[in-house]
Amino acid sequence: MTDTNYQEPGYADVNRDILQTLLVTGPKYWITFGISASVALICFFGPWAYQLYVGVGAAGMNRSAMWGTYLSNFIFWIGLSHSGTLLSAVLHITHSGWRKAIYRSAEAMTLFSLMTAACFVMVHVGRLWFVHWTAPIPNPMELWPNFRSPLMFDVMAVTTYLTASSIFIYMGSVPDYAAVRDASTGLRRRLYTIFSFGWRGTAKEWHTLSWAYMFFAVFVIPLAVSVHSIVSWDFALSIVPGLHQTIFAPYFVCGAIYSGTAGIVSVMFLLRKYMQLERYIREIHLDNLGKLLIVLSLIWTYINIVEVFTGWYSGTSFEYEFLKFRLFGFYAPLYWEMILFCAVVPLFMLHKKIRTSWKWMFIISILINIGMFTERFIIVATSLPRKFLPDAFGFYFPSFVEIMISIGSFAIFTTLFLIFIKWTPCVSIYEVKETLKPLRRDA
Amino acid sequence: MAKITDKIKEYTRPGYYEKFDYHWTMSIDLDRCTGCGACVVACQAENNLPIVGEKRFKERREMKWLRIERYWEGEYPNLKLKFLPMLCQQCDQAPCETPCPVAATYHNQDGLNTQIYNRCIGTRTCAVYCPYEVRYFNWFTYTWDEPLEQQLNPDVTVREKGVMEKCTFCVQRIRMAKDKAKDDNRRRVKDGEVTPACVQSCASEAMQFGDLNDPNSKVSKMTKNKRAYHVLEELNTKPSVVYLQKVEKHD
Amino acid sequence: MSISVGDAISSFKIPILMGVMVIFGFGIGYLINYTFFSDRSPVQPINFSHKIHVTDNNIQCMHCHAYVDKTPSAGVPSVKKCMGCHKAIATDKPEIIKLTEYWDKQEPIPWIKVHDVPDFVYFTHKRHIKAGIECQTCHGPIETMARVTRVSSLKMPWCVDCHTEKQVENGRDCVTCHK
Amino acid sequence: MTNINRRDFLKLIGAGSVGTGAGVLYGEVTKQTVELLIPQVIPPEDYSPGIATWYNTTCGQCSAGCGISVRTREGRAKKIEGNPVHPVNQGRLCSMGQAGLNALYNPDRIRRPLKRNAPGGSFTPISWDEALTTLGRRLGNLKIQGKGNQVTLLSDGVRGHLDKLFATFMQELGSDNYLQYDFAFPNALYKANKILFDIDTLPYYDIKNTNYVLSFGADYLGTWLSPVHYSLAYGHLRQGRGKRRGKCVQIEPRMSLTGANADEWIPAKPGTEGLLAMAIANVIISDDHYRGSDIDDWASAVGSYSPSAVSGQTDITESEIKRIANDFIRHRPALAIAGDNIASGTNAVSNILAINALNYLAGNLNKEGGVIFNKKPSLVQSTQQRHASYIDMMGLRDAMSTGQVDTLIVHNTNPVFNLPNSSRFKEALTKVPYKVSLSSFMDETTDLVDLVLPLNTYLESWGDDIPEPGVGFTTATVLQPVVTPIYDTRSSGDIILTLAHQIGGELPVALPWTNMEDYLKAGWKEIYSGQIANSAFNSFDQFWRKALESGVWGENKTCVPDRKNKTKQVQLNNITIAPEFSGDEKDFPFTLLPYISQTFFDGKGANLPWLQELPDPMTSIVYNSWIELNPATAKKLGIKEGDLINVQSKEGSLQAPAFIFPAIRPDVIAIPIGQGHTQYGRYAKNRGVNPINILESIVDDASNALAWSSTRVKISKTGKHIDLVKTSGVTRTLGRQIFDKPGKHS
Repeated sequence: MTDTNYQEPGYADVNRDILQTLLVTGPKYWITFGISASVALICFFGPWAYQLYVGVGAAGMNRSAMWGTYLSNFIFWIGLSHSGTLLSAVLHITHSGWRKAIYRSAEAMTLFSLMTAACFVMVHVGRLWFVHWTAPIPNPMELWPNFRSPLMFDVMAVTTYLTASSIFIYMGSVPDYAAVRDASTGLRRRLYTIFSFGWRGTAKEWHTLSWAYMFFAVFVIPLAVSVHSIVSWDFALSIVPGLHQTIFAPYFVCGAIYSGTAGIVSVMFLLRKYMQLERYIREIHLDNLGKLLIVLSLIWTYINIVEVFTGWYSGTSFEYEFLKFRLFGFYAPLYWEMILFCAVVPLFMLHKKIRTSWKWMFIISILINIGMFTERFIIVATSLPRKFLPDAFGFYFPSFVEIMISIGSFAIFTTLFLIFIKWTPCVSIYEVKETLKPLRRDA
Repeated sequence: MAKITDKIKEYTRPGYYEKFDYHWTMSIDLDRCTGCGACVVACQAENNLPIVGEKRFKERREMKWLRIERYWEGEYPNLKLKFLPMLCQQCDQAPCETPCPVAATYHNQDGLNTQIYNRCIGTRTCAVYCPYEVRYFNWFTYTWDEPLEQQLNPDVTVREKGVMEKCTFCVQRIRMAKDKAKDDNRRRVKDGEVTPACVQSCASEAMQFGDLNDPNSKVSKMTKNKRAYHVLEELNTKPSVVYLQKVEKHD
Repeated sequence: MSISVGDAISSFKIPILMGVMVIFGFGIGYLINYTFFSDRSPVQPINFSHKIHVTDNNIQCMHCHAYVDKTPSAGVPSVKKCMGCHKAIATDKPEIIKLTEYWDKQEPIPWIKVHDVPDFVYFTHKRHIKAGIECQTCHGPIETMARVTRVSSLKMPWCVDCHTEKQVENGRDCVTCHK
Repeated sequence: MTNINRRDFLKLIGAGSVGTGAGVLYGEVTKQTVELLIPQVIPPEDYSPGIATWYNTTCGQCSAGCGISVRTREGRAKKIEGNPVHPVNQGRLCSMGQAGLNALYNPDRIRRPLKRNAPGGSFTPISWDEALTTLGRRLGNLKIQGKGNQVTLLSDGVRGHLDKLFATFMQELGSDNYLQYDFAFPNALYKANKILFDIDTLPYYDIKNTNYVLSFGADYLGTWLSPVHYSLAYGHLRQGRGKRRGKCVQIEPRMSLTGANADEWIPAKPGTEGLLAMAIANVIISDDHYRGSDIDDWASAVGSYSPSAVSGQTDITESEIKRIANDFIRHRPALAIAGDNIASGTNAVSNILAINALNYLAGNLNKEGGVIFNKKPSLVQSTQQRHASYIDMMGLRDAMSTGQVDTLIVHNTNPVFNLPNSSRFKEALTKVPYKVSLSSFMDETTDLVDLVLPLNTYLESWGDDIPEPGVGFTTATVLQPVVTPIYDTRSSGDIILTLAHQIGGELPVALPWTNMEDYLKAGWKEIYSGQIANSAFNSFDQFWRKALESGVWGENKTCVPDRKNKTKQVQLNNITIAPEFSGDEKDFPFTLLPYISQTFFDGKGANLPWLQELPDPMTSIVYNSWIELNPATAKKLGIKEGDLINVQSKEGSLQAPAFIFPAIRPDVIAIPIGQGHTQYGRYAKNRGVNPINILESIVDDASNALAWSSTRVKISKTGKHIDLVKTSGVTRTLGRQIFDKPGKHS
C-alpha cells in the first residue's frame, strides 16, 4: 500500500491499461450493471410511477412540511456534484499535477449527480406533465415563467452548470476518444471518429485544446460557487426560521464541496479497486484530498456553530423553538450523528497514517457523505414543521415511497456512472502521460 | 436607459401596483369571534373543498382554507382559550408570490393574492414560504361519494392532484358582484355587496369584508379601530386580513 | 483507416434518415388526424342546420338562444321550444321526425358540444354580448353552417389576444377567467 | 438521394409510416372527450342555466328553527345560508345548519322503502304501494278491532302542522300514544319555568342587551337552545354597543365553547351550581340589594346558604362568591341562565329554580337585557307537553315489553342510540310485533324495525315551524322543497295522509287532503282568515306567496318586552339542592360529564362528513371520540394523550383515547355525545364511543328527565394507544405576536 511498490508505467502501458477498461467488458461489470440498473428501476422508477398515478401524497409530506426527502436528496446530489468540476478546474488552474489521474471520474461524478438531482426535481413537483412551464420557451399561452422565483434561478443555474460541466468534460476527453478510435475497429471506431471530431494530435490542436480548457476551467469556478449559492437561496429566500439565514450560501457551497470531495475519495477507491488502476490513482492523491477534507470539515463545523449561535442569540421564539426541535427533538439523534460524522470523524485525518490509508479514507469519506445526507434531510425536516404559528406545528417522516426513491437514486447514479466508464476512459490518458517522465530516445 | 430604470423600479415594487382598483380586506374581531366553526363549514361548502377522510387528517393533509387555531393561556383554573380564525392573509407583500416558478400565484389589481390552479405545477414552494401556513396542497385527486358531488359549486374549479390551493376571498363572489355592477351600469361594487362565505355565515358578526380603498366601507372603519393589528406583523407581509384584539380586561 | 468525421457520419445516414422520417411522419399523422378526424364538426344526433333557420328563414339567434345576454351560457333551446314551431312546420322531414320521437319519449336531445372550454375556464356569454361582441366574432359564419363547425381555436392565446386588442378592463388578469 | 437502395428506401418508408401512425394515434388520444349539451325537455319556470335560484325555507337540523336560504343551480342545492330576514338567525347559520346539504346528498340515504324478510333477517326493497298498503291494512284492522290504542307514534320534536297532522291522525286512529322524544330537550328548564313563572314556553333571554351574563353551564354559543341567535346577541354584547361591553361569566366543571369565550370561567363542583346560586341570592339579600315586599320570605329561603357555608361544598372561595354576586347586581340588567350539564343532574329543576330566582331578585324579568317572556305562540300550535320525559319513555318501554304496543311507528328519532343501555329500551323494542320507521337514514332504531319508509329530508319537504325559544314576538316560518326528491322517498306528511286514505273510515274525512302541501295551505288559510287577514295582504294567495318568498312571517327584528306582562311574585320553597350521583365516590372517583357535541348535537350530525371533518372547537379533534382529563389527573394516573382509557360505571364500560384537556376539574372526566354509532351510514358507523350507553337510569324527580350528568365512573389504563386525530399542533402562543400588536409580546 505504499509508494515503494509503485512502478512507473510507460506510455504504451497507459494506453493499454486504461483502454482495456473500455474495450474489455467482463461478467463482473455486467453483473454490477444489471444489479444497479434493476435497483434503479425497482426502487426509483417503480415508486415514482406509483406516485405519479396517485399523486404526491404517496410521499410523507404534509401540510406543515410541504418539502421533504425529495428536496433534501436534490441538494445532496447537487452538493455531491460540486467537487468534480470545481476541483478539477481549480487544480487545473493551479497546475496541480496530482489532479490528472482523478479529474475525469470526478467530473463524471459532477455530471451524473447533477442528472440525478434533476430527476428529483421531476419527482418533487406535483404535476410533472406541466413541468416544461418552468422553461422560458415560447408557448401558446404567451406566458413566461416567473423570473423572480429562486426556483427559476435554480433551474437556470443548474442547467448552465450542467451544460458547462458537460462541455468541460467532453472537451477534456476528445484526445482520449481519439485514442479509443485508434485502438478499435468497426462500429465503435466509426462512433469514436465522430466523438473525437477528427482529432489528429497536431500541435495546433493541442494548443487550442489547452487554451479552451483553461478558459472553461476559469469559467466554471464562479459558476460552481454560484450554483450552490443559488440552490441555498431556494431555502434562504423564504422566511422560515432555520432556513432564512444569510450564511446559507457559503454553508451550502462549503457543504457541497465537502461532500463532493468525500465522494471523490469513495469513487477513487472503488475505481482503483475494480478497474485495476492502482498504478494511476496513488496515495499522493489521497493525501492531498485528505488535507482538503480537513480544511473543509473545519469550515463546515464553524458554520454550524455560527448557525446555532445566531439562532440562540436572536432571542426570538421562532428560532428557539426550531433549534430546540433540531437539537433535542425527534430528529436529534440524526443531528448529533451528523455532527459526529462531519465534524468529529474527519479530525482523525490529521494523522498521516489514516490520511494515506485507502481503507480508512474510504470509510471516513462514506461517513462524511452519510453525515452530509443527514444534514440535508435535517435542514428540511426540522425547519418546516416549526414555522410561525404554533397551532400549525407538525411533523414529517418520509414514507416508504420516499425512502425507496432515495435508495433508487444511488442506483441511478451508479448506473449512469457504469455506462460512462464504458464510453469514456475514466482516467485521462493524455494527461496521465504528461505526468510521466519523458521517453528516453534510446528506448 | 430610462426605460430600463423604470423597469427596475417596477420590479422592485411589490405587487407592481401603485394603487389597487379595489383593496379587498377582511377584518376579524376576536372579541366577537366565538370559535364555533360555522365559517369553516361555509368555506368547505362554497369552495368545493374535498372530504378527505380520517386517514388524511391523521397524515395532516386536511383541506380547510379557513381553520380555527386555538391557544391556551394560563393554567387551571385561571385558563383562557383564544381562537384565531386563520385564512389566507392576502398579503400585499406576499412571501408566497415571488417563489412560484410559473407565476401561478400573483397579486392582481384588486389586491388579491390569487392562485391559478390550472397554472400550478405543484412545487409547493409557496406553501413553504407562507408564514401563516394557509396554503393547502392536493396530495391526491379527491373524489366525492355519489351523490355528494351534486352539491359542488359550479362557480369554483374542482382541483386535481398536484395543485396548490388556498382561500381566494371567494373570488367567484367578487367576480359575480362586479358582473352585477356592470349590468347595473355602476362603475364600482357597493360596500356589502360582496360577502365571502365565511363572513356571510359568521353568527357573531366577527368578520367584515369590503374595499379598503373606500373610506366609508365597514371594513375601513374596522381597520381604524385601535384594537386592529395583523398577526405576525413583524414579518412585514402587509396582510389584507386585519384582526381586532380580544378585550382582555373588563372595566 | 479514415479518421474523417464526415465519413463516419455518412455511415450512419440511414438510421439518421429513419429518425427524421419518424418525426416527419408524426407531424403528418397529427395533421391528418386534425384535418380529417377533427372534433371541430361532430355529427349531431339531429342534423340541425343553422343555415335553414337563420339565413333562409331569418330567425334571430336570441329567439332560440334566449339566455345569451342574461346568463353565462347561451342556452341550447329546450325540446319544447323546438316543438313549439315543429309541431306544425316541416313535420314530414326525416330530421323533424327524429325530433318528434325525442319529444314523444320526453327525452332530451344529446347534442354534442362543439364549443367546449375546459372546466377551469369560466366563460360568460352575457358579458361578451353586452360588450357588443357579435356572435360571428367567435362562432364564425354560423348562420351559413349546415352543420356547426368550430372556427376558433378557443385556446388561451386566442382569448388573450382579443382581450389585449380590445383593452378589456382587467382582461389579462388570470382570475377574470380562472377561479 | 440516388445512392439509396431499395432496402434502405423500404426502411425509410417503414419509419415514415410508423411515425404517421403514432401521430394519428397521438392526436386521437389527446383529443378532448366529447361532452354533451343536454337541453331540458320542458324547462321549469324559474330555470335559467348558470344562474342561481334562492329558496327560503326552514332549517331542520336542530330545534332552534332558523330560517335558511338555499342556493340552487340547475335544480341542485349548492349552499345553505341563513335567511337574512328571519328573526332568529338573521342571515347567519351554524355549522350543523350548513351541513344540511350533506344530509340531502348523503350517500347512505335510504333510497326506497324496505321490508324485513323475517325477524332478524335482512331488508328487501319494496314499492311504496306495497309498503303503505301493508301498514295501512294493519292499522286499519287494529282500528276496526278497537285496538287503536295499541299503536304508538314516537316522533322527534316536530312542531307546527306536521305535529297537528300526527295528533289528528293518532286521535282518529283511536290512540293517545303520540310521544315526542329528543335527547337534548330541556325538560327541566320547562319544568322550572313553569314552577317559578308559570309559563309553558321558554322565555326570550335578551343576551343582546344585557350587561352581564352569568351562565351556569348553558353553552349558549355552542349547543344551548338557539346558538345562532345567541351568538349574534353575543357579538352585539361584546362590540356592538360602543363602550358598553357586556361581561360573560361561565360556571361549569368543564370549559365549553361559551366558557372559552367568557371573561371568567369558574369550575364549581358538578351539581352544586344551585347551591352557588343560592349563595349569590343570599349575598343579594343580605347586602340589601333586593327591596321587594316578599323579602322576608326570601331571606328565610336563602338564609342557610351563606357564602361561607356554601364555599366548601362548591369548591369556590367565599370572596369569589361575593364578588360574583356583587358583579351580578352592579351590572344590571344582568342575566342568569342555566342549561346543558347543569340542567341535567338529579337536582336539575332545583338548580334552575335557584338560578332563575337570581333573575327575579335582581329584577331582570321582563326587561330589556333580562328575561323576556314570550307570548304564547298564537299562529301555529306548539305542544311541548308531548315531549316525553325519561319516565314517559320508560312507560313506553314497559308497555312494549308487556305486549301493549302492537305497532310502533318511529319518526325521525333514534331512542336506541339516545337512551342508556340501562334503560333496556332496545330489548323492549324488539318485543313489539310490528315496528315501522320513518327515517332518511339507517340509524340504530331503524335497523331494528320491520318496515322502513324513507323520508325526504327537510330540504325536499313541505311544512312549517315556529322558533323555540321564541324571539319575543309572534313569528312562523314555512318549509318548502328546494329540490325535487332525489330518491324514491316521501315526506312524513304525505305518508301520513296517504295512510289515512289507506285506512279509510273516519280518517279520510278528518284528513281529506292528499298531500302535505294542500294540508299546510289549508291550515294556513285558516290561520290567515283568523289572525292575519286584516293586515297588509289582499288575499290569502298573496300572503302565501309572500310567506314562501321570504320564508318567514313576522320578520321584524327587535324584541320589545311587554311591560304590562307583570310577573307574579314567586317563591322558592322546599328545594332539594344537593345533587345525587350514581355510584359511590370511593369506588367511582370521577364524575362523568357527557356533553352535547357542538358538531354532532345529540348524535344526529354524525353521518354528515363536513361535521365529521370539522375540528371540535375546543380540542380540534376530528373523526373520533375522546375522554377529556385534567392534566393533574392524567399525571397522577400516568396517562398520556392518546392512551386508551377504560371508563367503568355501574352500568357498563367504554374505551376511548384520552385527551389532556386543561380546562376541566380534576375530579371530572368529559366525553362528547354524538359518536359511537353502530349504524347510521359510512361516516358515522363504528366510530368512537357513545357515553350515553354507560349512564345509569337515574332521573331528576321534579322533571322526570334523565339525569345524564349524574353518573360516577372510575378509569383505568388499558395499555393501548391510539393516535388522536387532531389538527392543532402546539396550543400555546410561545410568546409570539399572534394576539397582540407587535412589540407588546415578550
